[in-house]
Amino acid sequence: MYQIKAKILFNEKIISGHYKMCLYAPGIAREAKPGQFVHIRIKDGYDPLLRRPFSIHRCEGEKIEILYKVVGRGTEFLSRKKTGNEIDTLGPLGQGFKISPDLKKIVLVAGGMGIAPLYFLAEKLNRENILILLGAESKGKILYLENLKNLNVKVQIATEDGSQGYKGLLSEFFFHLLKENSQIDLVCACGPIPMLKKIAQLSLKYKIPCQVSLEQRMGCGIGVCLGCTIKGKSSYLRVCSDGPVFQANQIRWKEER
Amino acid sequence: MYQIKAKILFNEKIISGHYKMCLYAPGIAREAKPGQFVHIRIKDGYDPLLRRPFSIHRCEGEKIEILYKVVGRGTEFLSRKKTGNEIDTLGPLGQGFKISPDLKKIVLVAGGMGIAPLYFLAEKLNRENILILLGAESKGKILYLENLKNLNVKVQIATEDGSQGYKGLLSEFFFHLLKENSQIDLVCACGPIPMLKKIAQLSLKYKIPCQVSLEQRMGCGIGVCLGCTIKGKSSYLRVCSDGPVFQANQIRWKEER
Amino acid sequence: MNINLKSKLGRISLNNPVLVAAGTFGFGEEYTALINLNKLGGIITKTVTLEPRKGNPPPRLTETPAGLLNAIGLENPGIDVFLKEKLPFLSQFEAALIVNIAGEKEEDYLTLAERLNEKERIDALEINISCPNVKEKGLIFGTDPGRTFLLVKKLREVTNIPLIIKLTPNVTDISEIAQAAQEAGAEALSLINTVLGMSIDVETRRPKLGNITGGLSGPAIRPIAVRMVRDTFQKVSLPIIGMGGITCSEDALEFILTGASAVAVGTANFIDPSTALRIVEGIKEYMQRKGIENFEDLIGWLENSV
Amino acid sequence: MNINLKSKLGRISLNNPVLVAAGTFGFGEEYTALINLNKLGGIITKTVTLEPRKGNPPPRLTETPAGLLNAIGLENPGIDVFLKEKLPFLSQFEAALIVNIAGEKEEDYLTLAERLNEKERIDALEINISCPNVKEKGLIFGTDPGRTFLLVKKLREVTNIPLIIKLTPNVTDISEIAQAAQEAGAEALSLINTVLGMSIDVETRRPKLGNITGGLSGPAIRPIAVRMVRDTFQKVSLPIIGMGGITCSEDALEFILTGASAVAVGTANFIDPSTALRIVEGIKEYMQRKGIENFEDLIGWLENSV
Ligand SMILES: Cc1cc2nc3c(=O)[nH]c(=O)nc-3n(C[C@H](O)[C@H](O)[C@H](O)COP(=O)(O)OP(=O)(O)OC[C@H]3O[C@@H](n4cnc5c(N)ncnc54)[C@H](O)[C@@H]3O)c2cc1C
Ligand SMILES: Cc1cc2nc3c(=O)[nH]c(=O)nc-3n(C[C@H](O)[C@H](O)[C@H](O)COP(=O)(O)OP(=O)(O)OC[C@H]3O[C@@H](n4cnc5c(N)ncnc54)[C@H](O)[C@@H]3O)c2cc1C
Ligand SMILES: Cc1cc2nc3c(=O)[nH]c(=O)nc-3n(C[C@H](O)[C@H](O)[C@H](O)COP(=O)(O)O)c2cc1C
Ligand SMILES: Cc1cc2nc3c(=O)[nH]c(=O)nc-3n(C[C@H](O)[C@H](O)[C@H](O)COP(=O)(O)O)c2cc1C
Ligand code: FES
Ligand code: FES
Repeated sequence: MYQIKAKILFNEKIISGHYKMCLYAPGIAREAKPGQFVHIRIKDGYDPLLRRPFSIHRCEGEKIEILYKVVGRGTEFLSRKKTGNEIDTLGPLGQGFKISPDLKKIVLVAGGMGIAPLYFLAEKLNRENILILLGAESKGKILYLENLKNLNVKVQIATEDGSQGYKGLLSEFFFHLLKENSQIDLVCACGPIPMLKKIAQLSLKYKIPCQVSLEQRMGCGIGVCLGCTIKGKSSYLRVCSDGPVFQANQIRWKEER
Repeated sequence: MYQIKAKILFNEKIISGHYKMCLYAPGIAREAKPGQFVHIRIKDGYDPLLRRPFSIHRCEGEKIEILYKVVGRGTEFLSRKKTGNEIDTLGPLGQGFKISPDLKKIVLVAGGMGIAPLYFLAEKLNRENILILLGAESKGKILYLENLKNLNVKVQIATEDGSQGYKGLLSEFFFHLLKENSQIDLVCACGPIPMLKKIAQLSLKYKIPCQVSLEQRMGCGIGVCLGCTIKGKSSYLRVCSDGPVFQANQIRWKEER
Repeated sequence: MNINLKSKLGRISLNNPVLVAAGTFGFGEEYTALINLNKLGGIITKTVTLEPRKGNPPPRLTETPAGLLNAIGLENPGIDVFLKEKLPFLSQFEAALIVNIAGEKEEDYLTLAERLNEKERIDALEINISCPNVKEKGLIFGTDPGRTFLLVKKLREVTNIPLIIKLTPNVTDISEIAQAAQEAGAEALSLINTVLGMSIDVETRRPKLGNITGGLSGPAIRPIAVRMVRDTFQKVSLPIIGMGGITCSEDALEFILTGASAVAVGTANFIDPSTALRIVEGIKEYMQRKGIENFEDLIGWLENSV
Repeated sequence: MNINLKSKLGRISLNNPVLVAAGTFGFGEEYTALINLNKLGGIITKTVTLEPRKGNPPPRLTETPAGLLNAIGLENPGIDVFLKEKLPFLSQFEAALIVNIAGEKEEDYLTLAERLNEKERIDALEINISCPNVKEKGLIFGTDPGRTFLLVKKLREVTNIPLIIKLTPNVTDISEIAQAAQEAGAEALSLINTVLGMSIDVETRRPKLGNITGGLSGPAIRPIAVRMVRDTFQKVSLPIIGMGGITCSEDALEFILTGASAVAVGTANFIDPSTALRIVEGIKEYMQRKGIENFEDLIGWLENSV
């Protein structure tokens, strides 16, 4: 775990409202595992006050990348940072995906920004073994398709308005896939809670192991404040240090909305 | 009085830590009088929370200029604004210098940033009738000498370290001038409180009318909150609306430090 | 959709639920150059006292994180000047007119109320029993339910004007004081006044305020204010004017959904004089979006389950 | 110049006056990866209770202007796990070790104190009578001088460990509670715990915290905390640990010049884990600049005239 002032190597818009930032962070790049995150101090002062967590999206040599969407003050400010600025970065944090090398068919389910950690995961796995399901509202909002094609992995798409691929929710699409295909060894999912809930419940029903990457408002990011908990089966779980990646059966899905 | 989103036409460093900003503000430019100020919202959000007051330093056509020194978070942020940004500006505010046209010898005493409003005043007066005294720590910190020379006014200088002009405090220099010269009709001064106090007390002693431009932390800037008061002879006076320019004899100098 | 923004605080009718808070709008004169006062739901005046008050020594303001610390000390020209010079001006607007008063002792409040009693144009008196910046006993009323009860009761006897009691947050249980005010016949409650605070300049080793301590306002105190509105709304049936750190319609709606029947904008007037009018528009837009026609249906409209 | 940073809180000796506040540093394990715990003046643990506590339903945190609203609900593994798993780890550092405890009723506090009594390495107990986030009676002790007195008195009888009483700001007069703690034999006081607050998401119309209300911390509350340190310092002679919104050495010095003998860093640990250590350096630099050799000369070192 490192706390460093990371230099911004670039910070570019990829599609409207979505950005990719590359940081020079050798220690973090060396240690990071797919599913882990960094906790970033957007700026000095107290507006915003707290750090903001972002999944590590890629590591290359001494560099890490994050992929983020502007949703509020913090990410808005982040999007205006310039190459050469330094940014206080804490990481790598949390528990990533745990994948045994003998798994032959892994489905990665990415809703919207969910692609951020799953792309990193895809890079680390054997391309042959994975299928990526991407969900978005519409064609124009599909993130990262080009890069995935370059990665040479199988990708299938669902859009809510049907402008590309399956028409409907990603979880419905996933349900069809499950029904047709009983050979899945593992599902790894990241995206909005309602989607994750359905993916998890379907996987559990079909008895397929499933790992999900969850989000929660964070304080410390390192397991100290007990502020980022979610309801687990027997006790509260810290998203920052027990997760953000959990086994789907650890979570009490009924109480998530 | 206008509240407008003024476009920044330029925002340049003039010497280390000191900046000049030019705003497109037709209404304010039309009405502004020397000694008045604008109240600027540095940025949205709450860090900093309040507006910041700056003397109007020049008006030209539909543009106004302010001259400012970086002393804290607000001015630091201001210095990073770019041409084309818009900035919420309220003004012109307050009471300016009041000068009857028949005065023949007016001395303008400017300590440091005090030149900001006095330059505007100098521009509006008959060049022949004025003498400007500029005070600074050292030669390198004298503000605005070039422009004053272009204005074609008499300028005399005092530096604390003697690197240019008189060696010593501006108020001492002023004292020498007073002793040599009994023909002064009016003194207009702006600068740090200890300097103003001495200039005011000397002027009063020599029975020369004196107007001073004062500063105080401001809330509303328009006379409502009663937050910016200073001690006047009989009651508290609001710097924002009873001033910022006061007759020296309105102020209870003993209690200023 | 036909949006109806009217709100009632007991007998007080408001064209819309957005007021300006005492001491942050003076007596209205200065702001006429910047905004249309007719569009405000109501104007609460600077506190008026029996005698003119000079206020506290400067500095009277200092900024704190997301907050403003003030120690004005109730500087005001006194009731005579108010009646002669300020009231006629204020009387010309459509906004509800609420006159805030404070006294050093009970009789001061009573005399003030009597002198304001006859003035038709005044919609209500706001009774400031909560100013933290005066050395006299002002605050004592506001921290003691018994004294609050007695004061309001006596005021109720000398005047028929609706009485709004302005409460201090500097108490263990604000709902106790609120209850006392209710039992004594108050029409409505205003909360919160500023939170006691202080700040030091560590270089000069002096307090940043001439009065040493002051009252904290602004966004910093909003969560405290919302919580106190909740405590009060749960235990007391009087309508509430919510205030404390409101800067935009979302902030205002936090108070309204929690139970406030109206809101007042304070410190934000200094930052952006158009805040109150922007909030009126923002509430309208919210009601449109949520399909609510009558403002009063927003009051306390929180989801039950959490 | 030879700067001496040592400070004393009654019988408790600190290598330097900068501690980390309860609940913001866990039991120290996580921070060892980031900072040298030996350089802290002291570590105050997360509150420990008799039984393990699950804490409140999520969400437990939300940001407010310059503040953090939390409703953790004293989640902790209970005294047994603390003694077995946490204490040995914490015992290895040079920083003073202060164990924060809370109970639902008097006997809980007494049992906890007895069980911690024998542990040589513990420098003091911090008695949390001020947590706003538990549904039980915790808060009642802290808002009532009589109950505070009785609790501290009984604790004083069952243990010889120095007792630091942690006070709540959610009271009309904090110095009253402080006085009660002093009379009952407390060694020192910690103030302030968080300020009760709440916040609403106006789109979902739900409170932003699972527990509805929470405790406000961070820079927003600093002026309130400094003011309470002043009230207490003026009326009570016990040494004070000041806390509430401290993020840098200037903030810390505000408390110290006002009368605190030590400070604790809370929320700022989350923002920058090196905050406490930077403050130690900043205080040293300030003393050098002001020509003060002994830290204790800084305590209450305000200019008399204002
Ligand atoms: C482990 C983890 C990994 C994440 N990875 C990414 C990522 O790779 N890319 C990305 O774009 N975002 C990611 N997020 C979410 C990201 O942290 C938030 O979008 C960001 O903190 C919002 O900051 P803001 O100041 O812009 O928004 P705010 O102004 O703080 O909030 C705007 C809105 O977003 C909601 N929100 C803010 N933070 C969170 C949060 N942590 N969880 C849920 N809702 C929140 C708020 O409730 C509010 O409605 C991740 C979050 C976690 C916990
Ligand atoms: C009528 C008027 C006209 C002014 N004209 C100019 C001008 O033309 N050019 C210029 O550079 N500055 C001018 N000032 C001062 C300017 O407003 C402050 O420097 C500015 O507000 C500082 O903001 P900040 O956020 O950078 O500093 P902060 O971080 O707020 O404060 C930094 C330091 O400056 C002190 N300070 C801040 N504001 C004031 C103030 N209003 N009065 C006294 N001390 C203060 C603070 O106490 C603190 O020590 C004027 C002030 C007034 C009242
Ligand atoms: C500068 C200033 C002056 C104030 N004067 C008064 C006053 O005279 N009477 C009063 O009842 N409240 C006064 N208040 C309190 C406000 O009316 C309001 O209750 C408080 O500021 C909280 O709202 P805000 O956070 O929106 O400012 C004053 C507040 C400020 C900031
Ligand atoms: C997330 C969080 C958890 C806390 N938990 C405790 C606790 O368990 N016991 C306690 O006495 N105080 C607790 N506090 C209060 C802090 O110790 C401190 O008194 C308060 O936060 C004010 O300091 P700050 O503004 O520097 O955070 C907690 C504060 C926060 C923010
Ligand atoms: S963010 Fe603090 S424990 Fe997870
Ligand atoms: S700043 Fe408000 S009265 Fe001057």
